[in-house]
Amino acid sequence: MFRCLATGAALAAMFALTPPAGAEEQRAEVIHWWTSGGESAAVKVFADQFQAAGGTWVDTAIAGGANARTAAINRTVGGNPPTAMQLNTGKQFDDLVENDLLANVDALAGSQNWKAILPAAFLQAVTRNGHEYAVPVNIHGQNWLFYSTAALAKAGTQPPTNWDDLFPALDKLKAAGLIPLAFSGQQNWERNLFNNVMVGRGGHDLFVAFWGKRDVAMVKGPEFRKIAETFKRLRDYVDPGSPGRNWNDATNLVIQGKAGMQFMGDWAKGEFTAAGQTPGKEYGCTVLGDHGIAYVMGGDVFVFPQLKDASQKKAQQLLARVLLEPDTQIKFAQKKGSIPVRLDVDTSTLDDCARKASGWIHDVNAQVPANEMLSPPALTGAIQDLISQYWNDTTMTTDAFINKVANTLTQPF
Amino acid sequence: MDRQGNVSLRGVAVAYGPVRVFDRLDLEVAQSEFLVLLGPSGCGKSTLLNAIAGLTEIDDGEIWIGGRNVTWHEPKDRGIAMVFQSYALYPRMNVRANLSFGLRVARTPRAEIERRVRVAAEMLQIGDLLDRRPAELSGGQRQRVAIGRALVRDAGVFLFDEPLSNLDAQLRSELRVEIKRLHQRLGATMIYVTHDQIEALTLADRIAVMKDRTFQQIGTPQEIYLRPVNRFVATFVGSPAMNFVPGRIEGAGAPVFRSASLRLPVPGYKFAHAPADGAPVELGIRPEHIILAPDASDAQEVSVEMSEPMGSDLLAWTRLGDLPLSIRLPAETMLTPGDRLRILLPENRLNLFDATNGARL
Amino acid sequence: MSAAIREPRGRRPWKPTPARLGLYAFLLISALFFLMPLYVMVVTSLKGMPEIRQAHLLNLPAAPSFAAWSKAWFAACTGLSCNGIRVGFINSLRIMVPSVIVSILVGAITGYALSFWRPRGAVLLFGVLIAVAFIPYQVFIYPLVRIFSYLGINNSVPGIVVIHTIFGLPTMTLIFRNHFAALPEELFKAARVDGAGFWRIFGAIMLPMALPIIVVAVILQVTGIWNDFIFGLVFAGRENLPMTVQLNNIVNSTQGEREYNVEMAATLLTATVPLVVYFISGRWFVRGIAAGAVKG
Amino acid sequence: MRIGSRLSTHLALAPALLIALVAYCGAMGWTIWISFTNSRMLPSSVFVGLRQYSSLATNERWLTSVQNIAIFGLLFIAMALVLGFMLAALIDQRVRAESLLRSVFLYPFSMSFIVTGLAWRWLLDPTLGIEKVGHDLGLAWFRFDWLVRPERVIYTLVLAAVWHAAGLVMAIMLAGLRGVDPEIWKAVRVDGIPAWRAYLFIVVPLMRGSFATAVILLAVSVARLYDLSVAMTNGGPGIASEVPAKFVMDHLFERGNVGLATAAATTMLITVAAVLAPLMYWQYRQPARRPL
Repeated sequence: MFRCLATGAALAAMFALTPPAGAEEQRAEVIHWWTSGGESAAVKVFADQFQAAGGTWVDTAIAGGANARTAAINRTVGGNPPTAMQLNTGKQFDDLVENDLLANVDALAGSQNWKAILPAAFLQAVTRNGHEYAVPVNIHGQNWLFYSTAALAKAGTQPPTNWDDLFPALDKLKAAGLIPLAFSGQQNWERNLFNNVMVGRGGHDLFVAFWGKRDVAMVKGPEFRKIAETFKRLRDYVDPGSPGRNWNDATNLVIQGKAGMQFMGDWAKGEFTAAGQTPGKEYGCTVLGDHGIAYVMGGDVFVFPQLKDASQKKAQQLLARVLLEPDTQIKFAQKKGSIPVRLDVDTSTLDDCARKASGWIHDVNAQVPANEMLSPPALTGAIQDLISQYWNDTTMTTDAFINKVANTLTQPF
Repeated sequence: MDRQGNVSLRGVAVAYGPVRVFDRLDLEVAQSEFLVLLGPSGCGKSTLLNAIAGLTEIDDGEIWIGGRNVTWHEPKDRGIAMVFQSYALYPRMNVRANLSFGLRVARTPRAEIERRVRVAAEMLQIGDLLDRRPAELSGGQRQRVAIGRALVRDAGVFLFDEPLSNLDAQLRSELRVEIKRLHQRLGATMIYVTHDQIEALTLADRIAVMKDRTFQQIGTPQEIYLRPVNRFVATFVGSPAMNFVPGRIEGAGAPVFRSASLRLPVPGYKFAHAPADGAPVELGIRPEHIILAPDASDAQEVSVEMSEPMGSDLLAWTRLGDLPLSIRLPAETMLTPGDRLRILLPENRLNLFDATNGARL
Repeated sequence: MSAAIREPRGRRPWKPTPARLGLYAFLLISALFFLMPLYVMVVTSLKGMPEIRQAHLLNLPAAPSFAAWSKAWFAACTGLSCNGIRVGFINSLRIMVPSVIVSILVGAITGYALSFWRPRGAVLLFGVLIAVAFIPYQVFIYPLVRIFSYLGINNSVPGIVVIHTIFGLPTMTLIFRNHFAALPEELFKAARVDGAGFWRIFGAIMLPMALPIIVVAVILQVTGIWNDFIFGLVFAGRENLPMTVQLNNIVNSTQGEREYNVEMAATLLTATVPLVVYFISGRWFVRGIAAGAVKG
Repeated sequence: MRIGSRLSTHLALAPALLIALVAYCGAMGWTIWISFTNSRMLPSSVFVGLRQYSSLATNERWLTSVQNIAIFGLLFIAMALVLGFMLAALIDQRVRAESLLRSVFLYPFSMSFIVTGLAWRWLLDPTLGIEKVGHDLGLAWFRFDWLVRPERVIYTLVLAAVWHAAGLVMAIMLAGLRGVDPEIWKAVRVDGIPAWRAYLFIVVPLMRGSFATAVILLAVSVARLYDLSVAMTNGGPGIASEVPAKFVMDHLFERGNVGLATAAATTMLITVAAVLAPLMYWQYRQPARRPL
């Protein structure tokens, strides 16, 4: 809702703070968008660990991901970069690498043996032209289905396990007078829901073919049509108040038992936790897959702009190393609700859902790279417009949708 | 409808909040009479006119027009028409529309509207202006149109609120004649507000002189001019203004006016009420009433300070003792400053006013 | 004749005409329409969160509490810092006061120079100013950031003052030019004959006569600058962030429970200054506009 | 003109000139140049001719935005003028509590569009706002869900914007009404012209200046419409309430498509210039020194 404000916030950070030159200590100014309660607790883990290792953490938090990114990138281009900045795992730093604005972390990748400890998709996501340019810090699952145990019990149905199960369950919820699907009708969540359907019904290959390879032939095929129809069918199960709603308000409907379920990333767990609910008891989490588990993994990375100052460079190296240390990783994941990006840490202290996910990230077949890792923001945005239109405009046919999507995929982005 | 037009105010009072503007004014205006309300600005004459028109609410009393009690009537229902100082033409309508708008609103038949507009236009010689807009007219033309708009209403009473004040002298006198002619042709009752005494004297059947929200004197122009009821009326009407000489009245049987430089027996003066012996008075005489009498034995001598040729006549500014005295003389009189004149102040032209309250004696 | 029938006399008895009733009805309904959002914000800010979830928007609070207001002012959080929106209040004042003065002064001088002196190219300059008024200023931010960075005046109160002057210029010039253009040219000529020069005419004659318009300008600029978010954030620098930034941080936190009462209280607190300005100066505003801004 | 005065004039105009040249023209020039490049997240200097424009011409969201701004602009200006004028005319009838009413109608203008959008979003949300109030009162049939209906949502933006601006129009109109010759009103009453006809045929034509000022101010906020759409609907549902300024902003920053964004901005620029240039020309062919 306050995106315009936040965009300004992003811009503000362009020149927000210039680290004092010649500081002997290892000062690191970090731009990130982890501003809410749980998030700031998580980022505090990074800060504390960095301090413990001898650095000084200078915090520049800007609410709203898109805004923080814009700010950080503009500052970097404008010649006033932060020591480090948060981005989403994926294509967001392509342009920065192309313009030679980022320092690589090849040395660290070698010494920490990233090939062995990171999931392949994540290693690939930070690698450009054979060099590593970012430090991944966590993994967020984007296609969870959360459900209220009480609501399902009231409707007399079991948690669904695949997309064909889903609709009878939704019907029962509807019959019980509940909102079957809690939904937040904002453009990016509409796209996320579509992605959930796409990966659930089509599996890993189709998802990658769509976002990564822009496979027009696939889009015109029967499978994609089925996905589009399924997506549109979900429209019958959301309430009239959904357009414009915030995702956490939708989550709260599930928490209160007013709604049966919600498709959302694992960050929604924070809401349940804040309401005193635990997974497996008041609510449950699952991933629906017609072709077995296909777990969409996104996450966050830190990148390090090219700097001249030697002590700054040292600070970058120190920070990069600290971020991936096992201790940091597990503590951060506990607070954040995500799972560690390292495959070699002990995840037994994490919650139910996270432990499930930890299993999947060891299984190459279950892993799907997230939308942001596959397509640049311009393409994502253009497709998002179409998805949003298709979802909201009752007169738009599936044929028209498919044609427009196919058309957009062929445009240069 | 027969255009009856006698207007009668009975005990009219107007107040703005707690401030009383008028207290119980009475006024009778006869059918076809031309009455001028004359007074300086702020005397309440326009407010009175607005009260007659119904544009100002009255707080007490009754207003009768054409034999009807219209106290509570809307302006449009009072059988009046009105002309304003700023013309108040409807700016974006052409002259024809300005004239006919009120009639169209009242759903007058089209033919009748056309007839009335034609008649009015003819009467005011604005026939060739009908398709112009007010902005394209001169001041005089605008005021003709404004009068025309009043004409088409076919009302029994016409109210004029300083209609000529915004015009230059030439146009003013032209339109004055026009209005007088109109009055004679229409035979309607007209009530005309002005602060210009020339207009009042030339136009009126009767003049009501106002000051401080009360009538000072109501009478024909002659009465007002020749027998002003008080010093205010005497000063306000007439140009150049009446001369005043302060002094005293002495002698009960054969009254004599006496001042520092003047002793004037006034045995034949018609006192309204006789003053006490030795009472302070002011003697007033108009410049044109002073007579040159070089040979008369009882003449007064004055010295000329300055002379103003006015074209048709000449105004001599003189001194009687220390007092200034202006005298209107024939245009061909030759005067130089320092000349001494012998003059007579005819008794039948004299005005005596009580020096304490200004009332005519 | 019966004496019971009273002749019309004196003040017309007041009768509620349908037109008059309709007029008041319309004004009343309009007033409700205009007040409803404010009402909702106020009552919501006085409710507790459970009540907000249960009862509907228009209900009066069951137990009015200023807890949300005090939290918004002193303790609302964004990320790690929990100092409420009071932090920005002083900054907002520090930005607003010089920005209002400078932008009005520049606008008044420009309008004056354009209306009376009409130098060559005045029409073109005025045309550019008017055209810019119609362009969303977001379009300018990107290049302006680069320019300001190059000039080294970003991140400072002077920088933000310049920005507000830049974006206030079209409106300020327009209203001052219109006001001055409506003044009689004889006035200007008389001053020239008396030997007054450019600045003297401006300072001694034109500016004092422009007082009603200055009031309008102050009202417009105070609200515009106080409500500004983007410019303050981009150009004021980390140390001078205005109050609206804190507001954004509070209402823009999308994760965790949303405290609508605190959001509403913060919104109202932020809106207080312009609201007070409007309620106090509504009368002058109309007079000021009447004083020349609308003459056609 | 004396040398000193001429120098002073130029000195006085120097800030405005500098701003116009550097800030306005510089920024516009940069924007136009970038619109011919293939800039993505960062400005680039690879010239691609009109490619961004041709892709803009087929961009459905852009077309919807343009259509929306046209509908919004016409409705908003018309309704704000009508409501503002009516309020002014009614307030001018010597009503009680005039100054209170005036403040009540004017205060929304002191609110930012962000706050306006937020407040109206709550009121119009069918599960929170007016519709819910209706349901709670037992009016089960009551529906006011335009905010969530793609084909109606643009009218809710109009509603909120009218709420925001009608008071300003009222103030302008009130100022205009107070400038009408009082004798016109007297003439109207003597002629027996009903109030509505007097307003429509006599007073409204007299207040051309007030209307021009109001239309200009309203048109400025139409062209700049951004915050309201973001705060109230964020362009939704779907893309049903997208507007051009938001298209520019989103593509400039969030979507890293600077080329397309600047092409859209340039298109807006040209449109504004195309509408404004003849108006300015007409304005300045009139006798000199007439206020706009």
